[in-house]
Amino acid sequence: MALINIICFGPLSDLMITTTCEANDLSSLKLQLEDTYPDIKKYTYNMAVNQRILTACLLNDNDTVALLPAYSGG
Amino acid sequence: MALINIICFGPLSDLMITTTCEANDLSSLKLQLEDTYPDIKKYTYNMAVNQRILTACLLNDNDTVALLPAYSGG
Amino acid sequence: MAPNKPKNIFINGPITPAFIAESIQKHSSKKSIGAHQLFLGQVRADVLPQGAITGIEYSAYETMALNIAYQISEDAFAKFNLTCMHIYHSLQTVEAGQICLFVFTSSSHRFDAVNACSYVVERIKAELPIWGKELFADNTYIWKKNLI
Amino acid sequence: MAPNKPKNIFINGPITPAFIAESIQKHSSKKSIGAHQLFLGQVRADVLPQGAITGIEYSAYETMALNIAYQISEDAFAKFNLTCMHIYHSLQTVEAGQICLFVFTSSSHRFDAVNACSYVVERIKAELPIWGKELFADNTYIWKKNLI
Repeated sequence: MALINIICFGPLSDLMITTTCEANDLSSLKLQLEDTYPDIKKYTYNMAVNQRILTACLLNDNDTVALLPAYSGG
Repeated sequence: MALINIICFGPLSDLMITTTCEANDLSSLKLQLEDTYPDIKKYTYNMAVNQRILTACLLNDNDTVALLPAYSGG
Repeated sequence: MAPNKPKNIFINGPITPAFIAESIQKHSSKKSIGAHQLFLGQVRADVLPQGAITGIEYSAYETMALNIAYQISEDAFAKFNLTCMHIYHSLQTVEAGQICLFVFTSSSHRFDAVNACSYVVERIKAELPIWGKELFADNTYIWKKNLI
Repeated sequence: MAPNKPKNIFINGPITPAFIAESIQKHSSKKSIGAHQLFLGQVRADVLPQGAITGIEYSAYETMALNIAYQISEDAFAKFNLTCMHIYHSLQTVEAGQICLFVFTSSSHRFDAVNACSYVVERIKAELPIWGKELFADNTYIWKKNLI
């Protein structure tokens, strides 16, 4: 199991989500987070691994996974 | 014959064209000016009668005819 | 809203960054505006056989230009959902590097300001009776020709 | 030319008219520029059931946003014949009527500046990881949703 940093933005930053998590891959991390924080599922969001938006990948220790709901800049 | 005011702009303002002229209509005025100042014919230009671009019309005393070569604003 | 009569668009000499800043500042009280589009024309120091252009001296058939600018403004307000629209054009001499044209459109959402700005700029270039005399360091000049 | 590494685009608080004027002024020494296009995003005081929006508090995934802004800039320089391009976006609180986004493109002829500006604005809205929290007078907020 890899130890992952989690950062959340926009409305997801209001959900008090953990800042670290153990997971082997992105899909299982997503399931684990949605299971623990079911409010996440109310949002459409992407996940970025070390700043790259990905839908699936294996994770390594110290990877940073960001939860990115729809942008609203400008 | 109507007494017409003539104003010239852009490169046509360099040709020392008369500021008044007698003419009955726009076409004859144009011919008369091109006859007297043949350099006018080197330019593509429109004519405005009292600020309206026209190709033919009768002229009245005190009408102002402007010779407008291609614009180059902006 | 479109003004209900032609307003002056001419500024003697260059349009300064301070003037542009002031125009922007004035719109901070219009709180339905979400987007501004600004077009600025700047005098280029193009190099021609006579040398580099040092500036452009602008002249206009002023009364006719103001009437046409008013018509362009009315058409822009009819065609786009604008909050504000302003046109400024220099007369007299504007040096290379200085600004000679300022078109400013504002709307709630960006589509209208963006598209109106281009619409107005194209019409200004095509329809306003304004002429530029390109000046050279040796006091000669040639009349500017716009690309069609 | 495009910068060769990400440069900061973020400004804490509003983008002031004075800052915009200074940016314009800096370009007066670039004498091949003939056209500038500026897009400004201004915070609207939209009225929602909670009341009128008093301001927007912006936050961003900053490092990721800077990398993407750099990519957008590189793409704009590849696609259009630009002399300069600048992007500025606010972080923290911007009040209604103040400016939160400033995109500035410059080119010799207007086509490139005009089209690049819209290209960059659309990509900023779609791709930069920035979020706005719409603030109300009673200290409540809702997360801003951009129109798609």
